[in-house]
Amino acid sequence: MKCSACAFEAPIGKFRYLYNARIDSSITMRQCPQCEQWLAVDELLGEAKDVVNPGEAPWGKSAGIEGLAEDVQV
Amino acid sequence: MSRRDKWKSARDAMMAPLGKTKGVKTRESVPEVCCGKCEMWFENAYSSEGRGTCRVLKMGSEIHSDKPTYVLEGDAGLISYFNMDASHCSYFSKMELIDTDGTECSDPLFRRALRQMKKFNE
Amino acid sequence: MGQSTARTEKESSVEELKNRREWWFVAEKTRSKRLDYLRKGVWKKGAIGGNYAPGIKIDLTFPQLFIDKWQEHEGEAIMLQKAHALAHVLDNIPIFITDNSQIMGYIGSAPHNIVWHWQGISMVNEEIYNEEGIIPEPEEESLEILANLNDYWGGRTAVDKLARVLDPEDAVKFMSGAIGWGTPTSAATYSTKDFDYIFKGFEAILAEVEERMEETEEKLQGNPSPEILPLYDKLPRWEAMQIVLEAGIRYAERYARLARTLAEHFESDPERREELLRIAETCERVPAKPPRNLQESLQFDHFVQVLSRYETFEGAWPHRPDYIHGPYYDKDVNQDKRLSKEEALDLVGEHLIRTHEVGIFAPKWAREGLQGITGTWVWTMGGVKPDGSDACNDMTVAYMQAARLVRVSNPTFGFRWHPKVKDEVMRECFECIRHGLGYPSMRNDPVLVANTVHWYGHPVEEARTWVHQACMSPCPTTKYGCQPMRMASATANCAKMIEYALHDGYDPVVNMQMGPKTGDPREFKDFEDLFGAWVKQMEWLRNILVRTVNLGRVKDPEFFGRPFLSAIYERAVETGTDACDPSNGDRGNAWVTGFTWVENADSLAAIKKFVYDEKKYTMDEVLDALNANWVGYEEMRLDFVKNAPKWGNDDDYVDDLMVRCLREVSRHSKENRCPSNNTWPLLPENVSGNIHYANLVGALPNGRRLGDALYDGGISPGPGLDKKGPTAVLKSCGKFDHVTDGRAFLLNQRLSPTQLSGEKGYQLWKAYMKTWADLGLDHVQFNMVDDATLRAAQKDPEKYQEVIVRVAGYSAHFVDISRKTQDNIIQRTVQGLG
Amino acid sequence: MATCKDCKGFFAREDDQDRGDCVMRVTDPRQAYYKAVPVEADKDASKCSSFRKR
Repeated sequence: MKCSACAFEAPIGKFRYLYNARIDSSITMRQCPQCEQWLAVDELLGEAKDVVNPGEAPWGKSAGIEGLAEDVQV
Repeated sequence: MSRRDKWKSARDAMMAPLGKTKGVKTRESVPEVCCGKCEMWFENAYSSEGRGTCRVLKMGSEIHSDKPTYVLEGDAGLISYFNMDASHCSYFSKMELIDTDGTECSDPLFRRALRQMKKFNE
Repeated sequence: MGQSTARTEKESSVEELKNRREWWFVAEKTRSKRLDYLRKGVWKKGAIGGNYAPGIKIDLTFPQLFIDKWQEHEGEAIMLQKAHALAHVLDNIPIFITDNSQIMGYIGSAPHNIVWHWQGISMVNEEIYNEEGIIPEPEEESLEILANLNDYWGGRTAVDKLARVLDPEDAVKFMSGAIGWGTPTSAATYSTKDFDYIFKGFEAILAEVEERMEETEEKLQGNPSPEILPLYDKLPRWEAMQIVLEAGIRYAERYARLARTLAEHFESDPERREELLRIAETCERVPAKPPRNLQESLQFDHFVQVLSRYETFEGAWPHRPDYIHGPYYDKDVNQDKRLSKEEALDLVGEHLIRTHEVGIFAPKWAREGLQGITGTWVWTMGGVKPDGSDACNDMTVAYMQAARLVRVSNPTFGFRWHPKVKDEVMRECFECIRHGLGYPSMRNDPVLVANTVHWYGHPVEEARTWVHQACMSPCPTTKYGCQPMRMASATANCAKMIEYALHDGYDPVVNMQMGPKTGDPREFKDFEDLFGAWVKQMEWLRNILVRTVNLGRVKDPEFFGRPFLSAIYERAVETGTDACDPSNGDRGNAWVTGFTWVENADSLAAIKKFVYDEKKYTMDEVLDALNANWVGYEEMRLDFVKNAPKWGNDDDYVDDLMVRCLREVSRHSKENRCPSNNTWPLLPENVSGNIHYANLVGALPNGRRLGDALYDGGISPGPGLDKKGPTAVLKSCGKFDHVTDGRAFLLNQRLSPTQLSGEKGYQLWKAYMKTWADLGLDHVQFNMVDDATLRAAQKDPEKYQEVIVRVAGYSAHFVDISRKTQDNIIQRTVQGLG
Repeated sequence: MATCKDCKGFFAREDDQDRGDCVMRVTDPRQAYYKAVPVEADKDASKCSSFRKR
């Protein structure tokens, strides 16, 4: 897998596993051992999608808020 | 060895450093090659004074001397401390990513949020 | 985000802020100048994630004062030795009066200091030495002091002594950190307090002690017999009680003296001078004598809490302040009109702030398990009187209103709901929840009174006095009902039950044979074999924790000693015993806290369905996937998450398994006995232990990986896995008996602030609460802050310092919890009501 | 030798003139307060940075 921040390349297991973005999604967060950035990773594809900064949520909105308009992230 | 005796040696290893006069010097010393910098070392989650367990070596192992003894089978991992000299241990494997930030919560595999470790890294 | 606006919070009017539901800014603008000063002045003592906030330092004056006298009295009975040391501390620790404050008392020598109790556990002493950021300047000098203290206490602490008595296998496994937490000693504990007794005043208790001592000395001069032999040990205990009670009175008098000095020599503002003289008069009166007005009753209460925490780490704050202080509020505000409502609100608000500022060092596991706070200080509100009539009063309302103004994360409230609660009080509860405080948690009083009678045999009149012993467990505040030492160490990491059942008792994470060998799951014939293994692992896990804690409890008077707590416990004063001595009539109120519980039901259900019923996967495949932490098995993992039945959806397939698990535990709870020969029921809840244990529980068949946060509640569904709406959640939770199937059950729910705005919102919530009560649930608590605000707070924490969230069993300022915990809260399903 | 009783911040106890409180004004980054530390009246104050001659 290739780090989307510093391009460091290693097998996925070398990237420190942090936690899932949401248990029912294949997106997880891992940390690059070289640049230490938090990355959103698609575990199905084994690909780093993007860097995740505070306030960003790779899983989008919370469950169950459909129809409760103002709770939806814009 | 009876069940009690077997576990007594593990208990004693866990409790032994307590009650010994150590002063500042011993507490501040962090050898260049030590358990806290090894990827086989797993920080104890019950106490965070720097105790941990080896994920390879079992109780009964001895890694300090020039001729270490390695026990690889048993019920409990070897208890060691972050600043225990591991220069003679042939299982030592340097950890690349050591996390010294205690703000996020513990991952005993990566976390070494001890003041002495930070100082050492600077 | 619906809150993007051209005007900043500073420029906006209170009405605009209310319309935007920015309650934290509303509070800042509407509270009195005094409360605003005190609120902003308070130092943050809860850890931010796992670290203390910048500027917080460990107090070195306290341990040095203590050890001076401790060593001088070496060889005396432990309670007496400790009483001398504590009295010396109380006579000499620096005290301070903060500008604008009216309630006195603090644990430590400066407002930014946190104390610790070195007599408890050497590992914690060493942790403090190694901890970054909290060592006072000059660091070199402080480290020398700490090293000397630690060298002295090493091997002498309560847990060091206990570890030598415990079965060594139990000691090693307990301290592995994998199966539970806590310290089996009252060095880290909490205790119920009976203010009906304490408010007699320390002088009255001293007179009682004196009388007992005289009677006993008389007997010692009589005929020799075996009966008089235990009396020799009682005398030093009573003497210890005398020493600490007298020291407590002198400690208050020191504040009185300082207040008078300030009034006479320093203060130029006549209004503040009056206040200082009133403070002096108050501290001269209490705790020596009974309180006469609201300021005195609040002050008496706070002194007792502070003195208790000089003696030990009280990690919770069992209390019912509306019930205790209500009569004084009524007299001052309604009858004598000595205080206006606003003046009373200032006192009540400050009571919350003075409590919030208490800081005691917590080891890392406790900081991680209780992120953002110092302990689970859940104050009990509402409920009934011993005769069953409504106990809510004006003070109940005042506390709710003050909480919305000062927005502290500790203490929080648990409200004892019952059918006679008036609508105006329910509205106050809802306003607190609507303002995003996450409290009060709602407790079902009739259910919990019955539960307290069922498990421990407390008489119903006594059960009706109950307070939250910590976040959840009710405990009566009566002479024999008070629990002197909460055995927090009986806190089980329950997900290990299913993990060990699947690994023949071996713990792959900490590399240790932990539970019994219950067999290779590949050899299990059917689901019953797996369930049988689960039962054995469950029993083993509970047994080891309960054994450890029972021993800790019995040994506590010998290894630790509680002179102050004993002095305020009627049964200890009467019998000349340590308050923690189980032989003095204590009825028992023990429970096992069940962290990470719900994973068991979801995991068992997934295997039952896929391996045994549908035979879609073999046990081999499941174990391979788990051993690989699901890496390389993502499609299979998603199948286990999405297509296996999940708790909280009113699905009998999994709900029946949950009930079956609870009933097995319930049976075993009656087989486990506490030192008072009473039961050990299970209480599923998590605080933020679900985050602490995330890296200690391996992959499970519910679809989690090692590292993923565990489910947040005691019976809450997994975040995002409750797909059928709030009523289905309540129905699942209503399938077992909240009286007989366990001690109490924590349920987190997240609601939409937009949906619940206005009168319509209140009515929707009230209808939901009716369903909750009809189904016989004992607990529910709410988060009502939207995604957008929480994400904005992650990005810009400085701006959102007073945004609060309910974690589990407690509330925390959102900015004080780790990112993983923040994300876990955002992941929770937002339930639409109606 | 300057002693505590010579200092403006010293307030003797009514019941014991040999002892008293050293009262100081402290302003920390968050709040301001008055602090009292028990001291002996005759304690050497020559090295005390807060000493203010009475």
